[in-house]
Amino acid sequence: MTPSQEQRRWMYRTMLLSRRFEEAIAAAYFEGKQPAFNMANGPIPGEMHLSNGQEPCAVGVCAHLDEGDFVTATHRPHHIAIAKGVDLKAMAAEIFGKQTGLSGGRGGHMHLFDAKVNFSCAGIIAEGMGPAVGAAAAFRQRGEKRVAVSFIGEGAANQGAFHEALNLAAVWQAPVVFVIEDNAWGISVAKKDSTSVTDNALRAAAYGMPGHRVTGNDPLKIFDVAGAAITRARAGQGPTLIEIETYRLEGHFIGDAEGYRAEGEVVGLKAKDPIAVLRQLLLQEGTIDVAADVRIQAEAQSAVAEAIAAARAAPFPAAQAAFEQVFA
Amino acid sequence: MTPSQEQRRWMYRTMLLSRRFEEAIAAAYFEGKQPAFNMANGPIPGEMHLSNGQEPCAVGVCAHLDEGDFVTATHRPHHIAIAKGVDLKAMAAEIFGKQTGLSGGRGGHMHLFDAKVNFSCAGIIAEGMGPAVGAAAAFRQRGEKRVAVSFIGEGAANQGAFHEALNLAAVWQAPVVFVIEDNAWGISVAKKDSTSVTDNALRAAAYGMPGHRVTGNDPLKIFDVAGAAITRARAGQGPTLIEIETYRLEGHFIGDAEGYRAEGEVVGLKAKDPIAVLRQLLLQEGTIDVAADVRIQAEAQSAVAEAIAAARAAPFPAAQAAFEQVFA
Amino acid sequence: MNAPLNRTKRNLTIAKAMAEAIAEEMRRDPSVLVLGEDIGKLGGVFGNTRGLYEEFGAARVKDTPISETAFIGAAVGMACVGMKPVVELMFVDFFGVCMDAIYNLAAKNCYFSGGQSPVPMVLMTSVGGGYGDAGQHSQCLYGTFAHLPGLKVVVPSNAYDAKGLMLSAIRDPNPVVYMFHKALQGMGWLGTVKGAINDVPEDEYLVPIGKAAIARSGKDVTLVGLGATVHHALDAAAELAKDGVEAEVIDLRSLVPLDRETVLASVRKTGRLVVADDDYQSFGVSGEIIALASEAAFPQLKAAPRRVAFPDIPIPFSPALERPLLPDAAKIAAAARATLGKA
Amino acid sequence: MNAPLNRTKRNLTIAKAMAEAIAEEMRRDPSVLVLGEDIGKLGGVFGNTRGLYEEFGAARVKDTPISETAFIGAAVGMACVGMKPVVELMFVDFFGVCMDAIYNLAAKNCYFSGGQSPVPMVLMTSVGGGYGDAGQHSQCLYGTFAHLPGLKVVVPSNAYDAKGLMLSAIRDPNPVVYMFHKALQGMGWLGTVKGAINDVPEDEYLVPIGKAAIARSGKDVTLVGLGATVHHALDAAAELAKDGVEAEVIDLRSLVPLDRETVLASVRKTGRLVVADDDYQSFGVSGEIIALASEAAFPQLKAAPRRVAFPDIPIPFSPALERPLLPDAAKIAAAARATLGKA
Ligand SMILES: Cc1ncc(C[n+]2csc(CCOP(=O)(O)OP(=O)(O)O)c2C)c(N)n1
Ligand SMILES: Cc1ncc(C[n+]2csc(CCOP(=O)(O)OP(=O)(O)O)c2C)c(N)n1
Ligand SMILES: [Mg+2]
Ligand SMILES: [Mg+2]
Repeated sequence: MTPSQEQRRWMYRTMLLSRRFEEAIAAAYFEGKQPAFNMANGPIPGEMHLSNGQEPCAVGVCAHLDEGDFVTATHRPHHIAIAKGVDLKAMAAEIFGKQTGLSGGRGGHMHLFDAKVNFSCAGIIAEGMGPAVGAAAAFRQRGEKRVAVSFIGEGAANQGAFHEALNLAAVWQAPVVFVIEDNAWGISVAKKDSTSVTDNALRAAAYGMPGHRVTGNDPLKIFDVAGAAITRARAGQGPTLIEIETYRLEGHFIGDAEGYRAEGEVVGLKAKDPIAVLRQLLLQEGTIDVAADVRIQAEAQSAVAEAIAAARAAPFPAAQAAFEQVFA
Repeated sequence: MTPSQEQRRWMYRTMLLSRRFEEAIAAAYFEGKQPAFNMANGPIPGEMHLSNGQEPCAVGVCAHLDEGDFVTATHRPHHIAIAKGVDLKAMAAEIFGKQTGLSGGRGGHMHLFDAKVNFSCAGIIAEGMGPAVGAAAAFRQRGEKRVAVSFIGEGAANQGAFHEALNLAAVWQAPVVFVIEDNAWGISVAKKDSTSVTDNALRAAAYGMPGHRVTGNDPLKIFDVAGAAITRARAGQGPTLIEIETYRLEGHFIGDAEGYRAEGEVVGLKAKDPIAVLRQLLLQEGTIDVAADVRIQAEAQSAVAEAIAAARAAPFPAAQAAFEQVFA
Repeated sequence: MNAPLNRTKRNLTIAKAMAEAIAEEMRRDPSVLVLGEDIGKLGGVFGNTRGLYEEFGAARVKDTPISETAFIGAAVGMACVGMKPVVELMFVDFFGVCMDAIYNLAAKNCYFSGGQSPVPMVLMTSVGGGYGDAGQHSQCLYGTFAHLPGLKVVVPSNAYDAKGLMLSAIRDPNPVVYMFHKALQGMGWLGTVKGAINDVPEDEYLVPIGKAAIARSGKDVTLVGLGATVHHALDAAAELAKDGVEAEVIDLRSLVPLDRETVLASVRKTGRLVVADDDYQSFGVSGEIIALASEAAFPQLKAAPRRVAFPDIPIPFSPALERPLLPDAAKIAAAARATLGKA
Repeated sequence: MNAPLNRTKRNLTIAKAMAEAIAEEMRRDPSVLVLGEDIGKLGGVFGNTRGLYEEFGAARVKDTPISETAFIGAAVGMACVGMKPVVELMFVDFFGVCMDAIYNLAAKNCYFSGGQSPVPMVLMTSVGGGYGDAGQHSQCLYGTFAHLPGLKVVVPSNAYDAKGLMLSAIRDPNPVVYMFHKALQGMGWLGTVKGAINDVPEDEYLVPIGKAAIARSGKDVTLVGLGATVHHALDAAAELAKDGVEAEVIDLRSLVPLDRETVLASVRKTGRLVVADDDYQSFGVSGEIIALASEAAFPQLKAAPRRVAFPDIPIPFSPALERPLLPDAAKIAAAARATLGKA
């Protein structure tokens, strides 16, 4: 499958939007945390996991989804949330802990929920896999054409929940696609030190389902492979496992000294920044011209600026709100 | 690998011992439970899972082990315990809840521990797999030639612990062999309804380890495949996964009405009773003659009778003993 | 509740009452489905799904692999997209392989989503020992579940409540942990406390979650129990009555929400409290109930509160070891007498 | 303990004290090894294994896959064959993916084996919030672990105890859950309560498991805390002292075994009790301590006991929501005043 020109532009725009968003979040995150970096301080406390470099996974997959499709993501969720259409303003406000946030400040960056577009994420490794299988099974049972996609990291592929979810999906022939973002690291532990196979796509055979590995962090290749898998799922032909080679351009979270990385690793990855690569390609092939690029960049920038400004301006929730919505 | 004559006789003797033991346990279990079957009553309360028909798995594997090797088994442990050399009298006494039992009545039939021969079992599906990996890793780290073997049922191969243990064993190159006793049923759920592959040995590839399936519930074939795997592990060449086709001749536990089995299934399996098959073979090939067979049978019968009689005669623990050994 | 007048009694076991409630709700509501190990053809190891597979088929009564993390997680996903799953964790003792899906996922999604994604599901699970099933198949773990926010927790002590609580649980928009005690379940092979089998109307009726029941009224001492210990407390009350002591017996029925008012009203009246619980003693239900009374009924308390609970040790297999450890009527009566200075 | 006289003070963080204790024990005992996620080259997300990888190498300081069930289970197997593993569960919040290996396996093997197979292992795990890490990374869960038999549970409040408890834990032949609070850990990026950093002798010394500390003596009211709340209680005591109220502060240090005697002796003396706990309020530590006092010091209690704990709700992310919920000195002082009728 090849994305149309419109889809290519959407992918580029969405990757940019995610990148600009995370740059703005990172900048805000550092406010108030200096000189001694203390995670509790500043307008955005707690852990902050950036997805810079991993945007191709999000857009290559989500280009095939619409609002009704169900997506679960991880502790590193922004790029996927944005590609799935989560409201950028409400998401920014949530990350700033504001009343206007997706959940009024209850969840924060690791717990972004937008029921309108069927998006959620969580802080526990592989926790979203079971729910994706269940949502997909419900779609199948009700005869709906909706699918579910569960994103995880390559480190999560060694968690028990991974195995159980893949087996259950296969037994139920649920319309679900499992997407592993292989950024080579689980915090400081390299994939080769944690994983007994080099290619997690091989593990699909353990569940009698197709498995694919996509190399090069290439949004077009991802679009192709994910498109086939999602089409297959929608057609009632069951689940697929996809592993994508991708790049984590930043630390595990902001503040990570990254002493475990090989010298030059990050520089090398940044030289292959997928946004630059895609821009080059779109310009070359004429999908966008320089003027369009400038406009797309400006739009991304201003959408982000608007969301961040609104988040900053929004009120904090009242303390008493903490007691609300524990139960429905 | 082919078992020697001595080994063949040991296998036959041990299978018989296990069968006679379980027959005696079953008979005692029914005492006091009639007319209305109530699990709480009689000399042996609680659940009782018999391994009748699965003896080949135990002897084919344990023929290659000695006391120092570490074995974990499941809720269906008797055949393996006996093949591993667990003290029959202490085991019987434990099952009767007596002071002279392996753990003085604290554990019962699902929690048989004999540290002298490095045997243990547990009631939670796949719980023994992690410990086997750990024990094996310790052996490797200390440069000992000992190995670990973890037995599970085919139903357990869908539990998260299975996946994590296999991956960890492979990453650590631990000298451990995982043995799946595929009796086709997890309580009332057929393997085909719970498992996305027909052959769990295929799952070994997900961990870059060798996987083998042994068909026909044949102790000699099991001896061969397990022997190679254990030799490999002892030589420092890492873990292996083996799935053995075996037969559950009884219900999941005593009292199971087995309404979920196809008509004639049990009769068909009983016709292939592996003890009868092995006896036939050993007689044919001259490994034993009829006189030897009679003697072996009588010895098994009397060893069991002695153990059961001793268990019956032994005192119950004092109530106060319940508070002992919570901590070492 | 509108039970017809003059109807003939229909004594059911808890197992039957649970299955009946689920079946009724499945008939009414196509979004209800049942998931778990051996809940299909077998009808549940504890009989509480018997007949459902035959009536509703494999699509709505799904036997699962032995993959508790996946299928409980799947239930949450189903709930998020409009289904109402009733999931079984066969023994509560197995919670250790799947607690994340329960306490971090099912329990917290409503909150984390700011109310966007409530999780209407029922997690039913068997609890309790006393029949020699040893330490990984006999635990109650009431305290474990009640301690963690976001889950409602109910514990029926009889078939009437079992049905009414199940209907309430299925209709509740939140995750409800439904803990049924094996000694009350009414499966022949487990033996059953007589009082657990009682009259169950065929009609639909709800027992509200969060409302304790006064199982017996009295003025001298309050005996608080839940599940199996309610029956021991009632037996103790009968025993005490012979000495002229009128014990009030409270059946908590629900741990979360906890009906603090009913407990406090009783303790304020009697001034004396005994809590009976077959879960581990420390850091659990018995401590919480005593703390509640001590904090909020201190002026009325006439004697030190007492508890009869399972000691803080693994549950031993041998009946010679296990049985003496279990709460029973004699221990409860003795504790009650002690609060009355009659020890 | 034989600390040299006149030595100069050596103020350490809990992180350093833990790492030092483990290193010392690894030097002394070749069977000690460390397992967990990011405990190798990274030195632990919370710094408590820093330097170990460099000194002892990958064979004894093993980074694991994200497979808590397998590696905690593996630790049990190692312990059974003579090793003494120190395992890290990075955040206690992750217990849901591996509790079986902890509470049904590590905790019960000694008992199930009749003492044949004790499990000498330490499970260290970070607890606590207050820094905006939201509801799956901020929990304490003290009550969850303390409720289940077979595990010892310790909670250091300062670096001195952290080292001494770690040495005791590693040498203990039983599984010890070692819960260290992030707000006390001494990692710059988490901020640190000052009182947690204190003088730590280089020598070997043991802080016994099961012995509470009297962190401050007083006669008017007993304040019981553990981990972070010890420091809030001390601050509250300083505040109360200004009004002439002498509060006694007890640092539980160990939940299992619980030093009931020390708590009771204090309550019998003061007649007043406030428990401070940043774990969820109900069915946990605060209830147990109040129940203990109510049962065993009833005649001496002069006022209703009180508690300051985290409410029974998931931990919200926004500082505007989270901070007001956390126990602090003001709330503890107010509760103490209430017990004195000075509210
Ligand atoms: C069950 C569980 N174990 C451990 C963690 C801590 N943790 C958070 S992220 C992470 C690494 C995840 O690696 P990977 O799955 O590759 O995702 P990535 O961070 O690379 O996106 C770990 C170990 C967790 N959140 N949950
Ligand atoms: C984690 C867990 N889930 C469920 C059970 C209940 N249970 C006990 S045995 C069993 C079936 C096991 O099937 P299999 O692994 O094939 O072993 P078999 O009984 O056939 O020997 C189940 C579901 C359990 N003990 N532990
Ligand atoms: Mg990764
Ligand atoms: Mg089986």
